[in-house]
Amino acid sequence: MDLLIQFLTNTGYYLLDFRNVIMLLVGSLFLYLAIAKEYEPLLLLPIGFGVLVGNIPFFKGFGLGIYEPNSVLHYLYFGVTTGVYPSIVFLGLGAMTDFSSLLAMPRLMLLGAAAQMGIYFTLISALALGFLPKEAASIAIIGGADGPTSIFLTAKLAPHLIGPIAIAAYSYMALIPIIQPPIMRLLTTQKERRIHMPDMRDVSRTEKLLFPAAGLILCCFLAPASIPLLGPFFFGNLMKESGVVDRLAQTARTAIIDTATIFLGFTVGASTQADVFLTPKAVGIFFLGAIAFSLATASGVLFGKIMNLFMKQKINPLLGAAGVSAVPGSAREVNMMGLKSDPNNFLLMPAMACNASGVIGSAICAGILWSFLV
Amino acid sequence: MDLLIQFLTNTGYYLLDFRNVIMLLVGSLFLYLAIAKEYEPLLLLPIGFGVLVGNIPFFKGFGLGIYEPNSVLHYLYFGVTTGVYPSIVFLGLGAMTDFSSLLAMPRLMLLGAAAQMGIYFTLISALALGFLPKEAASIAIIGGADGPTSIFLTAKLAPHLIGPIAIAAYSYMALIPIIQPPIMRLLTTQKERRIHMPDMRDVSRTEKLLFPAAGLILCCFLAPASIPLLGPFFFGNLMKESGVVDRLAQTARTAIIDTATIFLGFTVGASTQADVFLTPKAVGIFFLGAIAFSLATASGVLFGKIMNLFMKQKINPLLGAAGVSAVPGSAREVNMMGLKSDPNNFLLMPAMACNASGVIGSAICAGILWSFLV
Amino acid sequence: MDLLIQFLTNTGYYLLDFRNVIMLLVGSLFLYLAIAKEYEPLLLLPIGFGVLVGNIPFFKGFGLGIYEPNSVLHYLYFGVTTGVYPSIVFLGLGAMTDFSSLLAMPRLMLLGAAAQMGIYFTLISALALGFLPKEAASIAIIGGADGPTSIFLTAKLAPHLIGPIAIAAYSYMALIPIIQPPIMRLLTTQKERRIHMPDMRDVSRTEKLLFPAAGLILCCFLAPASIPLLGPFFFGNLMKESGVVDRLAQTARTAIIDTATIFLGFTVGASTQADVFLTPKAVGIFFLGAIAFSLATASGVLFGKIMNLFMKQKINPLLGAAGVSAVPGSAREVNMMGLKSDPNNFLLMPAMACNASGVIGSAICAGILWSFLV
Amino acid sequence: MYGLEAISAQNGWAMAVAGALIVMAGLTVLSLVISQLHKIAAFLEKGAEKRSAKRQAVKTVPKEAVVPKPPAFDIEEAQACLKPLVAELGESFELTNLYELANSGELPHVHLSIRSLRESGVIVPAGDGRFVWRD
Amino acid sequence: MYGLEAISAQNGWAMAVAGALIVMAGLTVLSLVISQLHKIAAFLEKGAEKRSAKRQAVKTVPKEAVVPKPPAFDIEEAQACLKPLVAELGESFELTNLYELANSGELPHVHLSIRSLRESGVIVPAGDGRFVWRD
Amino acid sequence: MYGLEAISAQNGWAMAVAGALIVMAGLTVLSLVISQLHKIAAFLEKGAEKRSAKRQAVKTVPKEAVVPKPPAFDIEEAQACLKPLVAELGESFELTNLYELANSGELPHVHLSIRSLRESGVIVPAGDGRFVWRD
Ligand code: NA
Ligand code: NA
Ligand code: NA
Repeated sequence: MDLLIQFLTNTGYYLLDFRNVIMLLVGSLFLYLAIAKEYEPLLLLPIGFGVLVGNIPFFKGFGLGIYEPNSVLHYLYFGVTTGVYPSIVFLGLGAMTDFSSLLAMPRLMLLGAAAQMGIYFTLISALALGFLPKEAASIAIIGGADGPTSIFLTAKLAPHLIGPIAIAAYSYMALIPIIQPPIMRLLTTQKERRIHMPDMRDVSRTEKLLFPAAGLILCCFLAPASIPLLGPFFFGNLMKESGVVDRLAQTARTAIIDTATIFLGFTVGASTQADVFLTPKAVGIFFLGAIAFSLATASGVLFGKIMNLFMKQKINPLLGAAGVSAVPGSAREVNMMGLKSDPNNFLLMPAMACNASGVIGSAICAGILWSFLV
Repeated sequence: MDLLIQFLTNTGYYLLDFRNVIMLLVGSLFLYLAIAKEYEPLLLLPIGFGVLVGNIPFFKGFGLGIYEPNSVLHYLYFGVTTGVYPSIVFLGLGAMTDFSSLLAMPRLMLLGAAAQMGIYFTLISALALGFLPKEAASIAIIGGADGPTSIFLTAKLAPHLIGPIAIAAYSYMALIPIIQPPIMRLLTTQKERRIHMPDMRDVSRTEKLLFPAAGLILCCFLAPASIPLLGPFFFGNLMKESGVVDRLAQTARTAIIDTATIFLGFTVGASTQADVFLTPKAVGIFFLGAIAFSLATASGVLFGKIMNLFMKQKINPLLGAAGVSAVPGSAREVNMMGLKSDPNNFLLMPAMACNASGVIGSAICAGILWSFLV
Repeated sequence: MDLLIQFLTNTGYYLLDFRNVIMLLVGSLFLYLAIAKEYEPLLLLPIGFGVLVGNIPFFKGFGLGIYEPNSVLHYLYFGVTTGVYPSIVFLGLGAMTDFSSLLAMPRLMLLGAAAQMGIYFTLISALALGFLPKEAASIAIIGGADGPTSIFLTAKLAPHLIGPIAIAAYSYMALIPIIQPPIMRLLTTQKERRIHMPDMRDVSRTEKLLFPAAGLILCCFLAPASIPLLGPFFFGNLMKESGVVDRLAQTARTAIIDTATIFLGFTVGASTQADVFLTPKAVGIFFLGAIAFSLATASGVLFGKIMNLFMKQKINPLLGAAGVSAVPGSAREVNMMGLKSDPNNFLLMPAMACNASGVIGSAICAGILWSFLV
Repeated sequence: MYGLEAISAQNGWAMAVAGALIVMAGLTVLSLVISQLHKIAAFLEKGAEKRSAKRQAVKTVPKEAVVPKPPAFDIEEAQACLKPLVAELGESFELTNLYELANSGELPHVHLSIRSLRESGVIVPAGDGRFVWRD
Repeated sequence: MYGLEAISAQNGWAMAVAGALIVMAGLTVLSLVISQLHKIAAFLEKGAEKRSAKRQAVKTVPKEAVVPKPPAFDIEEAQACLKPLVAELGESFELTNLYELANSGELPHVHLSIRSLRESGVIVPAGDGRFVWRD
Repeated sequence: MYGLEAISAQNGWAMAVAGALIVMAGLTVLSLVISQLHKIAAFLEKGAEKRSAKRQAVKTVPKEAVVPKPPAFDIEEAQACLKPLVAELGESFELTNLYELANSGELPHVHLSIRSLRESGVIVPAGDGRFVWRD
């Protein structure tokens, strides 16, 4: 029966090509890392399964694929291409983040800034490899080690690269435990790694209340293009700290961010449709992504050492590695290495502070690059 | 004052016609079944109240009706016409469904497949009654006894029938306790109803983790058009079973599915605006819907009996009736009848397995019919 | 480097003008009232922070501002301009509101109606000040003392005034404790304030179940244009009272309404971009808003006194002030004043009843004004 | 255009009076209807009682069928019936939720079952009022 | 175009240097401001204390008014005041939530009321730390 | 057009037969694969055990490093490690959640730490099974 034939020629079995197989393996790898290794499962699991869904071969022009208008995936993907999901994720992040350690040690913020240098080194490298400026900027932001930020900037500057850049960003965030330690060990002496950080002073509620407003004004006056990320971020944080809208803060850090995370990860994964994804550019992006992460880590650590040249109260340069946000992976690594060098050396709290400033830092960089290139 | 006159001529009292009254009674009946009889309240209550809201007479071209662009109802209805709500509901269903009994007794899956035959008998009957192919397919899927699936396929093939088909599907799902038992009793002997099912073997976590991936690949490779339903469904299930993203799974099976359920039911109900709904076609659809459910039940049960001819380890043919998903109504009926025939005969677990495979089965059928007819 | 120059000329510092400063101060004032004074924090905090975000100076035509298409804020604002957020908020309100005290004392509903007279006085005043009819109606609805209702009607009639009207409405709702007491004291004698209300009779579940349906039919048949507000409102209430869909009701009164509240407040705040907001009209709107609230309070109280002329069982005229919804602020004020006049005079329950009817009343008025002017 | 002139030009008086009349009328009618609701309610409840009486009769059939069984078996049944429900409730759950769900599921003697499951250690506390399913 | 050529052609050096400068500058300023926040905070708190002192004075009025009442009555009041709040919390609720809500509602002596309601069996435990309202 | 005529005109028989065949085939294949899953599972689990064994070895390093410390110190460490996690959980939290989070965070001897924190009154009950962080 030709109806049957026609149907069978539209099945995935018939339409399958080797690139789909590659992507299906990539997706499975992500799922393995998420479930067996528990590397950033909240990110890798949705993306990994999304990769599987996006790479089931299907007959084009049928309203199924994420790149076909009026497909369900396309509607869900809308939140990615418009940058709405990243903003919402930042709202939830703000409602989760505790800035007290940063408020207690403001100068740790400089490490968060320093780690962003990786972005600009990568920008130059990407240009040198022949990427167009907007593409180069989107690739460079991978060095910010911040998934939503990367996706947001790429959606604005180079939407055709959302898939590869998101995958690269999240892969390397999951591989933080493999990327960072060697660099940290290489660039620091045992003595430096042993430096203890002083205990944190208590931070008053009023300070915590003033911070979101101050942060918003200062950061967004400087780089207005970071409003879509930092606006919701500081808003969420004020909801958390104010204590007068707990029910809103609670919803923001549960239902809202979870929903955004699910659909962001799932659709970004599905956007890696083999024929769109597997391009020479993707290879370059992965290569540059690795550089971005390494340079970011390195510049954070080195800046920590430089600060020590000028300040009498030394800081532990390992903290520089936590400046590449990648919340909370890098902070954990820093803490681990601190403990290895000296079982009494607990760096988690100051490392979280660097993480927080790293998030702000890369959001600002996204704003800067966006306004440079639009 | 003519302003007052003009206002009064736009009130529902003035615009009321008998068809609205009929629909208002239908809505009230749904609410009664939902609240007093507790028949599938999660579905019938939102739909019932939606029917009331949709059938308040109003002045057209004013931006109020669900079929007028820029009305609030129209925006909320968007999730129905695009098929987004059904996908989201499947995400939540996946995060709720426990496949262990199906994994323990894979051959129960065949019953879920058999129950889908009802769909194809109905397809033919609908054609015979003069419905157009796309309409016939949308009507046939009612036999899948799966609300979101019916709505999804109808939204893709025959959007003008969403109202009647959804109402028919949900009405008969609520009437399962009245439709199925006689058919089950008619087609099975007391001896067959007494057949006990063996205890389930334990299912390892790894099996539960492999299932969603395997299910996605096998089902969607065969019928890619079922991706929008089965993709989120298996995704939700993996989130649940992985145990590494509990917060996401938790949100998926509460806030996300509840929200989708509320707006899906409410707007589908409101889409039954009398002048659009009360057509001769609606009558035909209700008539065919009843046939669809009965045939689905019958084919499930009969297939169970056929299987027993070939297998040495007999299965209880009542389980076939649970193949028509209608989660969890049909499983409950099967269990009840099992208990009536033999107070020690507990069929709930295997019946849930058939339910689960029935959900998958009708989603595949939706994909098949869609690709036949686009 | 001219790149740097060009960047700096796009910073907020460079683009700042005094009107932004004014609005930033307004936003800070809102945050202060919300956090330090705890005036309606659920409304004022999101709006206040939104005002800050919306008034960071930025380079236009860049896709940042809430009034530029494809900006994230614009997409989130969509729920305001379409009226979807207000409808969703009403869904949640319905799932929170307990009508038993209103059902026990139906005649309190008249006070909720009387308080709406403030709307019509304001309508006339606004016209007298030279506002166009649609603007005048949007301003008048401020007298309904109901944020979502005001936003909804304004979105439909005079979208360009959403900002000022929402700000005015919410400011005065926050200032209820300052606006209402003097008026109440002025218009009532100590003797009247001392009137005790009888204890409430118990209300049966069936009554609570019939009310949402009856309310929907009666209100929306009279003013179909209030369907978008009252439809979800009574739907939410039926979910709550039915007791058969608790999970839906629970989600409606937490995740759903919280999400809508966050985005509604945040984007309405952000819509107060100085150059759009600071117009002579805004001044007029604030002036009229104050009048609206005062007149609404007064007409509620006076109507209470009038009712006492005709009814043998006297009611406490203070309750009239609770007819201007402003949930739950006004009810609290009434209760306070009742306690001040007589430490045993508890008016909270009847006052909540008036609140509830006030919500319904102003939703109906919104429908009436909308259908007068479209 | 300002003042009274503007008002009458824009048909303001008409709108104000009509609007006020309509809302007063509407809420008055509603309050009258509400004040009569308890009668309708009483009427409906009578009917409901009759029906529920009937339904009880029906329900007893399965119940009786299960009662005579020995407790030992009871547990297996309870497990069979409740496990899928528990699955719906997620990894850990509150007993109240399980009760609700089970009752809505019209399962026989829910409380007895759940208690026996707790006694036989199938449902075990996970701390802070939540429980998990072990088998 | 590749290599240094591409970089300078695309104005890459400028972007990199400018970008780096801007973000460093921005976060340095922010960290400086943060390091001064505690002073502003201290200043504001002083003001706050004054005001809150005043506010206390105001608050006491209703409190005093209610204290002398006999416990018997206290319960009716508590019920009257708390029921609507409870309604907002849904069928079953946690006491902490009720406390929050009640306090935000500025009701008189919340803890006392709630305790008395528990003693008089109006608020009864629903198991696993949640409570329901009976009256 | 009606009846058999309509059916064959619309290619109905073909659609019905083909559709039925496809879904039966599909689910049959799926059920066959499922019935073999436990073998694959067994195979994978073997591999996993090997690796987890290795991982254990690795993990012990930090663990050993911390074990010998006196309990007094232990608490500071626990605080340092857990506070940020607690921050994520919001004002008040359930211990189970804290355990999950801490374990996922690969922190050393979680249960010991949390217990010591409770003993030293850093984590204090907030009623109904929830706890708050005091320091
Ligand atoms: Na970063
Ligand atoms: Na089905
Ligand atoms: Na009102």
